Amino acid sequence: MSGPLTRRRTAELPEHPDFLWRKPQLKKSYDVIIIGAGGHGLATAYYLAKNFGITNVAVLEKGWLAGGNMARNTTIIRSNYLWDESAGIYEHSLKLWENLEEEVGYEMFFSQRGVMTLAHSVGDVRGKQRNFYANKVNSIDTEWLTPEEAKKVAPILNISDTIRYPIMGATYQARGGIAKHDWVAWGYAKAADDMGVDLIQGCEVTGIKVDNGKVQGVETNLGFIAANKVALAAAGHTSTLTQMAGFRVPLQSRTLQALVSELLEQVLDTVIMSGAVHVYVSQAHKGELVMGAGTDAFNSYTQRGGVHVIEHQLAAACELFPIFSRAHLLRTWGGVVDIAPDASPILGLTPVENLYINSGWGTGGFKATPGSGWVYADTIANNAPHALAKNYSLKRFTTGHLIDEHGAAGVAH
Amino acid sequence: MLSINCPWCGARDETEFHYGSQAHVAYPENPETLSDEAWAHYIFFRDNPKGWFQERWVHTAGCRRWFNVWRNTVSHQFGPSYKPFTPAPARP
Amino acid sequence: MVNLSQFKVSPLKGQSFGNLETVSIKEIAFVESCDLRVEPNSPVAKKVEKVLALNLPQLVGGSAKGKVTALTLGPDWWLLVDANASLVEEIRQSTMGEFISLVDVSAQRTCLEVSGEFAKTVLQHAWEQDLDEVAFGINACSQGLMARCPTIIHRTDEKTYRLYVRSSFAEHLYKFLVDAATEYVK
Amino acid sequence: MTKVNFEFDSKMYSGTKGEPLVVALLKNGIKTVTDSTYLSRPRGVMALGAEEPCALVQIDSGSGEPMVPATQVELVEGLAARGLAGIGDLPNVSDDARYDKANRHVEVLIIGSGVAGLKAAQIAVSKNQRVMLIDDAPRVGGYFVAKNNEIDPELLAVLDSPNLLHLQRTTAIGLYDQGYVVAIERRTDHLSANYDPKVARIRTWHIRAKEIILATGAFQRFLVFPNNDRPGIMLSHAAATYIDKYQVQIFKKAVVVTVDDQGYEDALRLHKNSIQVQAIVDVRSNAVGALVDEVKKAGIEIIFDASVTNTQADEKGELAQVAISKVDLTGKVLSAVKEISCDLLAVSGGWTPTVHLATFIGVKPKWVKEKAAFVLQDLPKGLSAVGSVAGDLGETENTPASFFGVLPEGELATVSFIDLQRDATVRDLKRATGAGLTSIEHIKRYTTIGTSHDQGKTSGTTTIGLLSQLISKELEEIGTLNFRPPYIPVLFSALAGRDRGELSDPIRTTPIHAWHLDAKAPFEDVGQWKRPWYFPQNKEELHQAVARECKAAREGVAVMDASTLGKIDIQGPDAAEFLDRIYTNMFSTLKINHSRYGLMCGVDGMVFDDGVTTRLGENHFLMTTTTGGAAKVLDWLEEWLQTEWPELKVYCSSVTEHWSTVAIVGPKSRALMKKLAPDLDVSNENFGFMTNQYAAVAQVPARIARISFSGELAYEINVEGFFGLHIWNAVMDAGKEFGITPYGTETMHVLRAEKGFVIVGQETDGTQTPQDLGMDWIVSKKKEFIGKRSFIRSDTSRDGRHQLVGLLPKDKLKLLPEGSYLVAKDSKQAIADSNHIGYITSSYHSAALSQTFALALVADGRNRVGQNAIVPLFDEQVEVVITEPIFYDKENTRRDG
Repeated sequence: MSGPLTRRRTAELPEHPDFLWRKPQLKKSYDVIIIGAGGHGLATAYYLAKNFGITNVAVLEKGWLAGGNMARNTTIIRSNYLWDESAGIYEHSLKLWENLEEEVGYEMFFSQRGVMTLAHSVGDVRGKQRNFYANKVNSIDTEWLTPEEAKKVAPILNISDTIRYPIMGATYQARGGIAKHDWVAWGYAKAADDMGVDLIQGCEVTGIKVDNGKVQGVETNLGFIAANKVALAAAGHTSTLTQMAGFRVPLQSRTLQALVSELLEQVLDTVIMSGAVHVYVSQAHKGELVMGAGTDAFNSYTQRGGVHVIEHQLAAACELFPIFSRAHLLRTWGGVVDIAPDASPILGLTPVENLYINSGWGTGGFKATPGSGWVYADTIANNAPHALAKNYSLKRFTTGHLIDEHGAAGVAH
Repeated sequence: MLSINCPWCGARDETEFHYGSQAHVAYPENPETLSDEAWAHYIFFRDNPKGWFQERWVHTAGCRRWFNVWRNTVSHQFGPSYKPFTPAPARP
Repeated sequence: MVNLSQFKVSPLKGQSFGNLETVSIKEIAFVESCDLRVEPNSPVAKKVEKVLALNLPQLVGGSAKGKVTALTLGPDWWLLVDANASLVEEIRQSTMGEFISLVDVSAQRTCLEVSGEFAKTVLQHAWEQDLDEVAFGINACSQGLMARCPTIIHRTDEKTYRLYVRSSFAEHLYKFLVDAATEYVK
Repeated sequence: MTKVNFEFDSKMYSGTKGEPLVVALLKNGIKTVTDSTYLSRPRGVMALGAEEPCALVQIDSGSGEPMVPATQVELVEGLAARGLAGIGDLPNVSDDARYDKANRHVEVLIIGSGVAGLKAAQIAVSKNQRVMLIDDAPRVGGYFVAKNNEIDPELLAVLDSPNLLHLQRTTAIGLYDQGYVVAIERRTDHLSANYDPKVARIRTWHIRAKEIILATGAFQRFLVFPNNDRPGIMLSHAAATYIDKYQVQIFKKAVVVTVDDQGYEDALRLHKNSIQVQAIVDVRSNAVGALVDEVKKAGIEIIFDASVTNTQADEKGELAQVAISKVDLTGKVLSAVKEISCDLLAVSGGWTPTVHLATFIGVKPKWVKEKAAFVLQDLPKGLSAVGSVAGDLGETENTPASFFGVLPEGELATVSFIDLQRDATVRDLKRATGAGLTSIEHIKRYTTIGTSHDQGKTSGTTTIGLLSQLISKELEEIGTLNFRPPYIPVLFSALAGRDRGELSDPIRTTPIHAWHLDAKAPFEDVGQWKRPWYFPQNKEELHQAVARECKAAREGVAVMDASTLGKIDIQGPDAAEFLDRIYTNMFSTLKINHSRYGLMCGVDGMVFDDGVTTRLGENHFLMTTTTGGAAKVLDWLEEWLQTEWPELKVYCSSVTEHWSTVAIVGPKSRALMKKLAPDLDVSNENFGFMTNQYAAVAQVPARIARISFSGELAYEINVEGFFGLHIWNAVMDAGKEFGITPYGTETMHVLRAEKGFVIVGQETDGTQTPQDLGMDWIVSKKKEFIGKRSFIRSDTSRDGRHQLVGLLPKDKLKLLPEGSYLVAKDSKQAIADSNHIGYITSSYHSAALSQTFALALVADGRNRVGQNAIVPLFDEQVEVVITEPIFYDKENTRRDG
């Protein structure tokens, strides 16, 4: 196994650029309207402009730019998913991450500090081993660590075999890591704006106009905007939008919670996930512990979740990392994610011509940002699903060809 | 931590319940006669509204009964709970 | 007849902790109990009530005492505490062929008795539901999760609560309650 | 007044027990508590309570705790603390103090025991309802007491009400839906520097209230101007309290800068304590009234239309002088007035009502200009506010100004602090707006304002206000205060509570567990159950023990504790019909006292659980489920009964723990069974496979079932849970002469895999149909059952799906890793194409086969039987042959003995 990766520890972040984006004049019509200026929407706009020269694009955002899940996630990046389809798109994404800062020209704190996923029982080991071998055959970097090796990567791990759910092994993806969410969104936004994409904040879509099965544009609080093509990129709110266009999607919106501690001296150089005891944690650049909790079990658009989920998670964290027992919980929050029955995304065409869907990323949306944007832009530009998205169609729910990522893959973060 | 009103036991913590998604989705009468699309809609497609929603919960750790309830997915406010196969109360 | 009790071992082996002046936690081993499922108010329910010499309380959370103590766990579900085999057989005989379910669950749960001045206080460390007099008077019962263990609680007098916990969870619940009681036991 | 010794920054000091650490530090002449996080500027105490943005300390005594505001620490003997520059230091030893949780239901919860809270409590208590009153501070009274007032004893008497639970040092950290509040009670730190191992140090209260009354008060705001962060600059109310109430005597000369009448009140308190108040600098144009008159009478100069616009420090970096200029309300500096040397600058920037808890559930506070404050309005049912949080900020004769500071250019902007913890300044704010940002959320993220340990308590309103000054927009257009729980930082261990160590999650055990412990068996976690994994003898490794255990089961007799299997008692006239609908195969044809293996699917047609179900009577069945699936299967059965088929007369009851099951397995099990139950006819003729008999076993009544999960002759002895250990011991005793061998889950897995029996959750992952598992034989064509429709979907019915097969490595000793993948042939090319054909679900050494073997799910597997394939392990390539998924005793000759 390789050792822990070089970290960049800066309590103080470098400064954002002096200029980020224009406040553009809204046009009457666009070639492409993207609904949702989150990470995926912004990345899609960027790749439409960059890869296809399509710049007559508006990204409509009902609130403030990247203020949805992009502002709320735990920023874990990895590609070690179980199924070939997932491996394909997440690995494509990871490869894009690896050059993204340079390409976009914006610091994003992309840090390949490794992602370790713990296994806590014989069955858990079996599942994680399958994941490990699946990654191997898909040429995705992965290592299998014994508990002792895991402790070398993260010395604060409790690998005692007397704890309630002892650590029995771990997978480790050295190329995995974290990035800084706001910086990623702003990087894409600035780059898209530079190429002429209009970023329209405070613009809420209230209707999608469809004539003869073909999309014509969107109704908004700022009036009707015509468009040749409309692309949905509004995680959590997708089903509300598809309803406007007259079709249903098998998505449920759930609250996914996360939390941070106060700033702490560096104790953890890697990302650690444990599905079995519901912990995933990294220590961000400034020093705070960033942890994700589970999704609440019921539909919600409130961006607030149950405190019992947080308590359960902190209890598990104290078990795995005794040193965390004195850390302070500083802030908790929730994001609204949409989840498909197989915990995999829905990306591609829809029953409405020239209307496209990108949704259902559940808890995996952040890490997919570049890959999803790339593939989605391609799908929109060519009006045909990109090769990496062909199995992510809505049709799979009819044929039964599901891509079930919540079974053996364990926690889907 | 929601407090959910079980029609039999009264208000209890969310942790005593399991969620059952949209209410009033009946098992199709003759599944064999359904198209694949219609069957897929029965298995996988559920409403996901912003606002008031008729949904199912089961009081797993208590009386183990399924029931329906109005809940607002934007405010977490609850409307009335009601027993299965009883007429649904009006939207709050 | 073989005396079968010599072969029995209870989940907590009769352990106890604390004292009656502050709080005491002890296992009451081998309480005979039976799950009764029957349509309330039905003719067959009446037959059961006759055998038991009590009216089955209809409201979930109620209890009644006759030849057994009946705890109402659901709208058609009672736990009959102290239901010995011959009594259960008597119900069975009198309801033969009817829609009723009688299931011996004596070993399914074990009984812990928590009593004393701080009994309620200690239990509220583990039990979310309201145990105050206004909500949970003497003879009230309820089913829920106590320290994440499936548990039925029955208040038998002013300062005494009986817990019926799934046997496989008994040791966890006992340890949890002992830990919670530590600062109250003088 | 008890004198105590404490340590600060490695030096010993003394102070008065119970006083805030900041007071003790000030009294010892320590104005600089720490350095700032990024710029290393000296910082002292600014505020009075939880809102303190500067004076952070790390506690090294007792349990130890990083990053606590020194305003919140009560002095005790032996306290050890050090100044902390905003980055906490986690002690690398586990925190052994106790933490617990308590639940409480009340009709009324009042948060805040200031005068408003006490009055609310008085009303609530008089209605004879259950009331709870909690407050953050050590003592009641809030700001009223901080101002050195005495509370009316009649009001205080409310605290003795029997229907009131009153807790100080208890902070509401979260307010959630349906009247739910989580509060943290600090119970021991104020008693001793060392923790009492018996007493819970922090108690987390989970409170359900029908009505919640917020009486949380308000914070005073500071003002922004160059060098506004020096030790010696304090909120006026804090300064007055430390000096007037706590008698801190280290300050001599003060200046007060104010936007409201509070500054005048506090100036008079300083004056009363012999501080020379040299000026009140008031940003307003005029102020009149009794307070102003009194100030004038005291000879204090008032400078209107002005603010402090810079400060100078002494050699220690502490305040030495302030510069005063005329300013306008947009923060523009007009002309210099004068400079005054002083060691205290008391700042009164207006009040911020403590609205946090209400915003947690989505309430949007509204800016009220006449009060210069965000105030709670439109509260949901069950939530109300009293006192200053409701905007009752006291009657003042002059309206406060909506002024938040000066907005200098250049170098001065870089030392005009908005968020003191983050060292975020006016320069940062201006850069943000210059970059095109208009949303307050973007500005916070661009500047990091509001993200430090105080979560914007002091900087929130100020940022919105300064932005309003900067871009000349009304405050309400810019945004409102929006906070997230918890209200104050909370220890992880406090929220973990008692769920740590061995109590972190319930451990489920069988009645035989004690024996397994004595035998030193390693355990396998299956859900919450602890199951013996194997029973090592003489320091055997897993595979050695398993080989021995398997051999015993195949050649002699072995025994296993099968008590964890889920068991559901199913009764009613429609029980058989019900099972026909649930299982893919038929149960209505099952004879009484016979057992049948069944498979159930979800509506999607994928295998969901399996087990053996026994017909105990015409209308009575006993279903077994997988160990991990018991709860979800019972849920599943009841869901269908209650929500789809209410016409079916069936009751289900969980009896998992009621029955303890001991399985005896192997050719010698019949002899052992005979010995254990002398009255039982154990012959195959009278006790056939998949039938049940009742008999006394070791004198205890039992149901014995001829069920085999190993292919061997086997009996499962089912007894009431109480008898489980007795039966196990009896089996071990009686089995001695047959060489009885206990075995665990691993051996069970090997034995079943040799026979090709699947384990749901191992051979399946939620994407297998019964047909995929080669179990077409169990899928009834005659009847409808759950999931049947899904089998004819295009993907589910297509050829070439992954199907269960066996694998035999060419190298008979090579154990294939479970989870590894197969490729058809040329593995390099196959890998390059990502062209795997399947993966291994189970893999074992087989004592019976004298070689290793595996089960796998392989695309079009059944048509590949007989073909070779490769398992690429990257350092080697293992050749295997694909076989039928059954390796041992294909003809089932062994199960009858």
